[in-house]
Amino acid sequence: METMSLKIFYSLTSIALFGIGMYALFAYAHLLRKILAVNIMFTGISLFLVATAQRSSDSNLDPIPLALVITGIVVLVSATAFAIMMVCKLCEKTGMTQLPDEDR
Amino acid sequence: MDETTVLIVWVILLPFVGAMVAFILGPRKAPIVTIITSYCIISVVAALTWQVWKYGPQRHDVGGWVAPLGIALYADGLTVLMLIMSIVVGTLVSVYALGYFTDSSISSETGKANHRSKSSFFWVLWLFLWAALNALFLSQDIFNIYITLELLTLAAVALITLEGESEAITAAIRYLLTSLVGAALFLFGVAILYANFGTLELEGLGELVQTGSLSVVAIALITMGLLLKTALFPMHFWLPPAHSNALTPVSSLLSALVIKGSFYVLLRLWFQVFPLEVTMVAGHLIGCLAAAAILWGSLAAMCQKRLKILVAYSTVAQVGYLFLLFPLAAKETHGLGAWNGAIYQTISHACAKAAMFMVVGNIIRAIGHDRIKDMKGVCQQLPVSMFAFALAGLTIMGMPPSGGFAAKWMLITTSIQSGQWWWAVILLAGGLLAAGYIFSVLKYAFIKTEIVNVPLRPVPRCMEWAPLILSLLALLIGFTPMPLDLLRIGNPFPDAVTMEVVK
Amino acid sequence: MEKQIRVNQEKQKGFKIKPLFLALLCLTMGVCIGLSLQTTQVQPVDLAVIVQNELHNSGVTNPVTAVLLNFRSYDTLLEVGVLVLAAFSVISLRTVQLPRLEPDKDHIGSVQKCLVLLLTPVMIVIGGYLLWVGSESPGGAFQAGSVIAAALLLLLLSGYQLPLQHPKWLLRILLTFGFCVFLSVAMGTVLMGRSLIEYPSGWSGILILIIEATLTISIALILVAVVSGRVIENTECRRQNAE
Amino acid sequence: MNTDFMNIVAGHDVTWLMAIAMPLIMVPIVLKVRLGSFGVLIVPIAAAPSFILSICAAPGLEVYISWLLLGMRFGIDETSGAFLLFTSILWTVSGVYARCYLFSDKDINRFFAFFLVAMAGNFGLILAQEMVSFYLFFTTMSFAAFGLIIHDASSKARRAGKVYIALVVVGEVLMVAGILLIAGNVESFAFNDVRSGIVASPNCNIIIGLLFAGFGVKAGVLPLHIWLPVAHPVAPTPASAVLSGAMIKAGLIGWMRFLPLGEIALPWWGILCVIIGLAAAFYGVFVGLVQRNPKTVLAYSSISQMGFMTVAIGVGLAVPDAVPLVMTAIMFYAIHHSLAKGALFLGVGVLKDAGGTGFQRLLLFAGLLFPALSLSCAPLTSGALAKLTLKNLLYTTTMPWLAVFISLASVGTTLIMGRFLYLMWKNAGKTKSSPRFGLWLPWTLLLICVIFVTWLYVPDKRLSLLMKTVSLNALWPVATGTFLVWAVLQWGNKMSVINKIPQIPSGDLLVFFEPIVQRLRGDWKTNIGLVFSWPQNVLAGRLGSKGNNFVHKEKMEWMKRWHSALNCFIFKQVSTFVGKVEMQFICLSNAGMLIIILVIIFFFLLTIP
Amino acid sequence: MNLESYFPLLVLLTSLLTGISIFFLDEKRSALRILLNISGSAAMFAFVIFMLWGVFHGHNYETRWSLLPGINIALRADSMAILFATLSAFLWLITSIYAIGYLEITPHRNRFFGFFSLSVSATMGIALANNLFTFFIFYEILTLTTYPLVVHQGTEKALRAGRIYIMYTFCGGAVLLIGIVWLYTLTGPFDFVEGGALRRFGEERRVALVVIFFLMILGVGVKSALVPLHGWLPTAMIAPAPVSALLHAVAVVKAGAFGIVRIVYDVYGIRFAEELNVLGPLAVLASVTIIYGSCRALYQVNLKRLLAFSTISQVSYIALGVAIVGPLATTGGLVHLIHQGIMKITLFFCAGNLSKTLHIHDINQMNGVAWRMPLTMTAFTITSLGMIGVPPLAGFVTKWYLGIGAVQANQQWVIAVLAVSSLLNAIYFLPIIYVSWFKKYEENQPEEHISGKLETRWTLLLPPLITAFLSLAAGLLAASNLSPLGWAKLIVRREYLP
Repeated sequence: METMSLKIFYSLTSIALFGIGMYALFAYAHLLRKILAVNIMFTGISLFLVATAQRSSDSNLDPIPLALVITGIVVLVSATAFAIMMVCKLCEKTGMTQLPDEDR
Repeated sequence: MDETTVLIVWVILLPFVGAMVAFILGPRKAPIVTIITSYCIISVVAALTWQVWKYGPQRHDVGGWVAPLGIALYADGLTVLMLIMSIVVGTLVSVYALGYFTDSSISSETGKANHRSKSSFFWVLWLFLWAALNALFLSQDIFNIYITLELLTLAAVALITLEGESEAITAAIRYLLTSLVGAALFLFGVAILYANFGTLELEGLGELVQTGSLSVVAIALITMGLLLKTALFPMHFWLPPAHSNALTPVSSLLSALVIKGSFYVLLRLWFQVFPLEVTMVAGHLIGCLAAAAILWGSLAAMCQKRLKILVAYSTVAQVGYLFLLFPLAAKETHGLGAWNGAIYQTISHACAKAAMFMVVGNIIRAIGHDRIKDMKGVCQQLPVSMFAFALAGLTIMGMPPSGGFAAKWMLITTSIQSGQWWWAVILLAGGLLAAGYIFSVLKYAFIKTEIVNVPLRPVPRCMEWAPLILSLLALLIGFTPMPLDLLRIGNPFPDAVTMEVVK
Repeated sequence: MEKQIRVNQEKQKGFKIKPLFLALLCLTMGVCIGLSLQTTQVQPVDLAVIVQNELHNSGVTNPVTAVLLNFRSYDTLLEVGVLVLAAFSVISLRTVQLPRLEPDKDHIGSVQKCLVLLLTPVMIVIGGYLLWVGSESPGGAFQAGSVIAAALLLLLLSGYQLPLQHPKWLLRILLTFGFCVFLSVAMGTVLMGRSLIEYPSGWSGILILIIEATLTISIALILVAVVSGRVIENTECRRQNAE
Repeated sequence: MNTDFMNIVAGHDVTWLMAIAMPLIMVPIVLKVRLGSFGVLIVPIAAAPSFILSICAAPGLEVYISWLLLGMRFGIDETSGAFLLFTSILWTVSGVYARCYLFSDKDINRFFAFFLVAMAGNFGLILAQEMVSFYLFFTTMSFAAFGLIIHDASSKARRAGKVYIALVVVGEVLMVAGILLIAGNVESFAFNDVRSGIVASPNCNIIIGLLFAGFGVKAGVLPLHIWLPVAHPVAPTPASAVLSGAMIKAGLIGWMRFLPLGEIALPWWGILCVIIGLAAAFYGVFVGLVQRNPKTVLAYSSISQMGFMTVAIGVGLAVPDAVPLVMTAIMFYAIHHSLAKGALFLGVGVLKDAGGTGFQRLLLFAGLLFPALSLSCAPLTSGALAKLTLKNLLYTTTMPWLAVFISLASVGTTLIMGRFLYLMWKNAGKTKSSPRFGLWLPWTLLLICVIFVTWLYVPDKRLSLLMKTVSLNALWPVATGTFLVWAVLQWGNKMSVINKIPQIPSGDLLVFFEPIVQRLRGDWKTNIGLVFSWPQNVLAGRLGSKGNNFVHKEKMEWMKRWHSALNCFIFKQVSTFVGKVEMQFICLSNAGMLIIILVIIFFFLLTIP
Repeated sequence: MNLESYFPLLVLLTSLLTGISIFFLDEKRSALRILLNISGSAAMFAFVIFMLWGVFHGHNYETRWSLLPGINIALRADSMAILFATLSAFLWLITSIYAIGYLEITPHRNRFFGFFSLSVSATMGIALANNLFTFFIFYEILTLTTYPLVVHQGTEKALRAGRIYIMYTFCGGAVLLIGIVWLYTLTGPFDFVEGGALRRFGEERRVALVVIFFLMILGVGVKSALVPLHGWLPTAMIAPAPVSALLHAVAVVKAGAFGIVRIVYDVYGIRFAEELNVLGPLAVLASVTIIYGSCRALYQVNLKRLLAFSTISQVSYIALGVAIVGPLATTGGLVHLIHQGIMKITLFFCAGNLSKTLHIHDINQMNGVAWRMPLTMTAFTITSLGMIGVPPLAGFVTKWYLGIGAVQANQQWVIAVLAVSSLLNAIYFLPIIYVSWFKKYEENQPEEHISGKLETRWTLLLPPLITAFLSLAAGLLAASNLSPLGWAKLIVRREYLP
């Protein structure tokens, strides 16, 4: 029973993380904040996947979600790195660290 | 079943290998490598088409592991058509890019260096994009689709940044962020599906998924993610700046192929995996968004000052046509007509839109800017390009001789057959609005100018003929029933009533 | 440039209803997803058991590595592709080196200098260990690669020049080395008539190890390149920086 | 002349075709060749075939040419034989006369072209035996006559031409409507089925009304007669001779062919015709008397003479079984009137040309006096014969009171003849030289024909009929008429009342119609034009680019500017709105809100079922 | 697949290939272009005559290839198709001769002649189409190929005219598309059948069929300039003379009228249409157009606009003929298709000559013009008399048959319409003739006689004379079965068979 409640607890936190990430992405104007917000969303999803790995039938974990998490992280890393370098290029070109028409 | 299902694998591996070789050999030899790779891919896909045509859908389990554990690659009529589309548009864009990047006319040294650096990475990234597309069309595993989508988006964003200007970078960032949000939503949906049903394989999911509240949430998230990536109306904000600020060959690739990738995924999931009751209601919501897209895109296109943004907004409008498939195919019986119509529209729009962007590229190459108002003298000097633009315009408007018309005809027939006549009205209104902005450009081809010939920078021949061939292809699709028979293989409407002749 | 940044700050002062509205929306979304979670039921298809049964002929004992490099090796192939693609795109960006990353020699404190000398070999050894242990317990190419990348970055930060810059084509090959090996293995299996990346019966363990090793090196270099953006330069952008 | 020769000549259809084709063939020759001395022969050659036909073709002969314009059928019956004869005589004589009369005129070629086309039309409509070809030739004649009227291109001629062509077109349209209504429910278009077809068709009265009005325009029926007095004085003399002699009779032929005489009794139509006929007769006299120009006087006398024939037609309509008698009466009257009127017109031309010495002037006046007398039905003249047949027609159809009116009318004719002679006496040619040979020779020929031709057609006992014409009731009208003329001459001179008679402008009713038409056409341009153009212009995106009427120019300009301003104003508004909303979309924070809203809507929608 | 089945396609391709090959010529090679143009049009005319002769003897020329399941593009030369095809082929030959003369030294001739032949191939397609789908395809292609001709001069007014033209025709096309698709969903795809294809399907959905009928008539009506939809025709008069000659005499306007004929006879069938009593409103609409067109023409000053409005009223005769049930009225309608084509093209040629040689565009400049250009003005006079309906000419034959047909179908009011319209025609045509023949030419400029004795280039003079002679011959020799009237009777005999 306690693994089930643990699982739900993890899922709820992951959803909370996802929500916060979404909010931060669209609320803040600064690009780095947006990229970080995206990272938070993806960590939320990884947490959700890890939660599903917690199988009720026996003790060991289901390896598939873990593999997915690893792959997810690698993809996230490459995307974030690329985004950050683009922000640097933008800052170098125009000196602005936020999208031109963002009001805040 | 034919003995070797290895053709599918080569379709994916070849572009990757090509990319690697192109990167290692450096920018000078990259174009040649790309041409060679494209030849190989053409032959492989041709063989695959013949195989699918004779023996039906092909299936390949990667790594030898059976379905739920391993990843399966699957090719049926629709996939093959999509592959052919990406080949046709891809090779012709590559030919165009050959001319585009060997620009001898730039005199200044820095300009030359800048230009060469731009072109150096184009070929590698383009091959990666091609690989991502092929992998996407062929994959049958939902997580694998997620990765291919990511590969596709990253390649696309990288191609946009090639242009190097600040607007391009801004557009790229905006595009990357939106697609990351889309990817996040998609992944979350996948995670929920996995949590509920345990398998990632589309076939398996198809049977297991019923209308529980959890699967509903997953479907909503996945659909939202994909709509974001395909730039349907309210989520279209990233497309115009991205497609108009990129280099011309890049923007034709983006408009023609990248958009279609995520649409293809949604098509696959919608008709194979998601249960019918759910898709019925959601279909009509997407239908409304599509209608809004058609009207808003055309209206915005009419108000644009620059030609490239106009063509980009026309993409927003044309995407609307694609999504009309969902409400129309909601009813099981009439699905096939709408399905054929949407696929015809996809293919003919890909050819036409790529041709249009190339023509715009020619104009920019000739006079340096693409403001519609002072495009007077150019059109008389570039007859072949203007003719290509006109033919492509036919497909966009859905005028009779073109593939666009065949698509419109099928969509309208289905909408009237299934009693939802209002979609037919939207389609026709879209056609008329499209005529509005196409002819506002075409009239400059006929305008009388005082100065007989405006001083133009020479436009190489292959840059003029590539769009013409593409727009002729878009026209040809309207005449051959071949795509239809291909589409019948493995379509999701097995018992659909087709329009037999009622005698 | 400074003026621009100051302008951004002022705008954030005024109280806006938008974030509140936005927060509300995200909250409702979260609640909807949360509510739908109660109806989770037992997974009809239990992949974990299948993996367990197939583990013995996957060539590795750690189930995660088995899944990563054998059952779903195609995903990993694409994933490495993504990494290589990210590297290419960063290089194509040709960002000018930001001043912070290249400190001149005299500023670095002596503590940092000797610390670096002590730590780098240890980190490299740990990387190698992680690579090796991957087949039995958690570890593997990606973890090892990132540790080694950290080591290299530490060297960079403390002013040392990486010896790899001079032969231009060597860098190109090293970057894509891992991906090329993986691709060639995949092509090899296909050419031998088996399906994609289906390791020959006895060879899966060794092949996985080779792939893991090469991947670690490439991943390390890619991560360094992606992070610093300066290490890997092709001649053109160097000349452009010179102007 | 042995009959078989005549049958051979009239037998095969070439001669029929030549009758009509010959003048048409001559037209290009006339236009191109400068009319030298042999020009005199052109018209006679052109008229020869029809002249021969009229003489030697036995009545009842028909020919059907299938390949020409829906099939044409030509033939001659009793009345049309006579008509053809006097028409061809008149056309030949006037042709020769015109050759000399217009010798100095530079547009002679054009005149003769129109002359020949009109002649062809006239012969064609007499010969035609079915509706389509009749209508074809009727139209050709009318349009060609327009050329004759407008020949000397003075402003009066232009006005006359306009009035003439307007009325011709109106007549044409009425006639077409009538013909179409008949053709609807009749198989073959030949005339005998036509007459039965009219009676059978449901809208019989409409057809009769239309046809009566249509042909009435040509025949000078009262309200539609206004073109006659205006056209005649203006046209050259030979043209007006032919116009009032032969062309007016076309209307008469039309009535005889189309109206269902003898099929059924149409009392109402009969009485109407009679009344109109009588009114025309008396009205023509009254207005004719006050005219100054001799040709206008003659025109009005033609109107009154046509009145007599309309009376005959009316009687034919009312009493069907008297139709053969009516036909003969009309035939006689037509022959007599056309030749006499033609002679008078040519006479006017001759006298106007030269006064001649004392003796010649007397001779000329005798020549004029003789046709005048025959017109006023003096005894021993063809006029008397015609009136006699008309009188006993009236007696047999039990309408004696009509005979009285006829005699009164013939008194009027004598009066008008007197007026004409008086006017001729006053302003005859001043010069002493004798009239040119080319003029008076054809005139004298025509005078001879006036005497003899009518008698040709009297069936038998010519002498007894001649004697009857001398009877008292034939004589009194002429006598009273001459007495009145003499009295007025004597008494009037002293009081010089004659030239103080109030002057009615020629073409009396025209004075009322013309301004109405003018204003209508003028206004038509402005308001009706505006009404029509407004909706269509707005739809087509521009306003007021209609005719060049200056009055509305500025208003149009203002509207146009206002309209285009409105256009681009809307367009600007739309584009700014779209731009603004797009900007909202593009800025990532707002777009985000939209995405989340959509996601939530999606959830609610999906979770419902 | 013997030769006979490729014939209609061959006809279509001749003008298509000529058009495309002209595009690829370079501008200066005018001799080659003229040769191509003439040989192309002559070849097509020969093919059409051969087909005419073949159809007369009962051969069946049909090309068919399937496009979508059940929908196929079919080209068949039945008697009605040949009527329209011969007209277009012949007049294309004539107009290209005229156009060569007219556009002697103007720029962009390649583009002009290219699109010129393309639009004729589209007209051929419309003529030979054997089902509504093919008809619609060529109907829209015609719009597209004629747009460049309308905007050929490139001035602001021309572009605006083009815009209006596009607006009208595209909306018409859209409405027609909806009608066709709705019909196809109700009854499945079908081909044109002589006596009407819908007879077989009975009338289970009468209301829908009526609505579809009016949708299709509206769609086709735009091109045949029925009243509310005629706005584009006068504005499109900006185009050069050969364009307005071919477009408004033959290609575009006739396509619309031909469409109405096809819909009423070969889709619905005259009996079925009568049952649905849809023909009454059509007749009223046609009559209103006739009267309206003539009224608007009354006060026009520009000669070509006047001819445009007279086209609007004349074309509706065809619609009127079609709308009156009865073999005679149909013959009248069909034969007018040819007669109006011949007569109207002559009038436009003469207008073109006047504007080209003497730079006369308005009626009030035409005083005494007949004496300066006698041959052109004789042609003009003959044909305008024909338009009024004076007997020997072609116009009279049509009015005659329409009138009789109307009386037989006891719709007497049609005769009133015919009478009033010929009166109005007279009112606006006769003054022109009067002014040009009888008024003296005031300005005493020297007579500009260009190139020897002829008043203008022979290429400009020959076409109007030929077509004027033809309209005279069509009227005079109407009874013979070679004439258009004979052919129309043949068609009607087949239409009214059962």
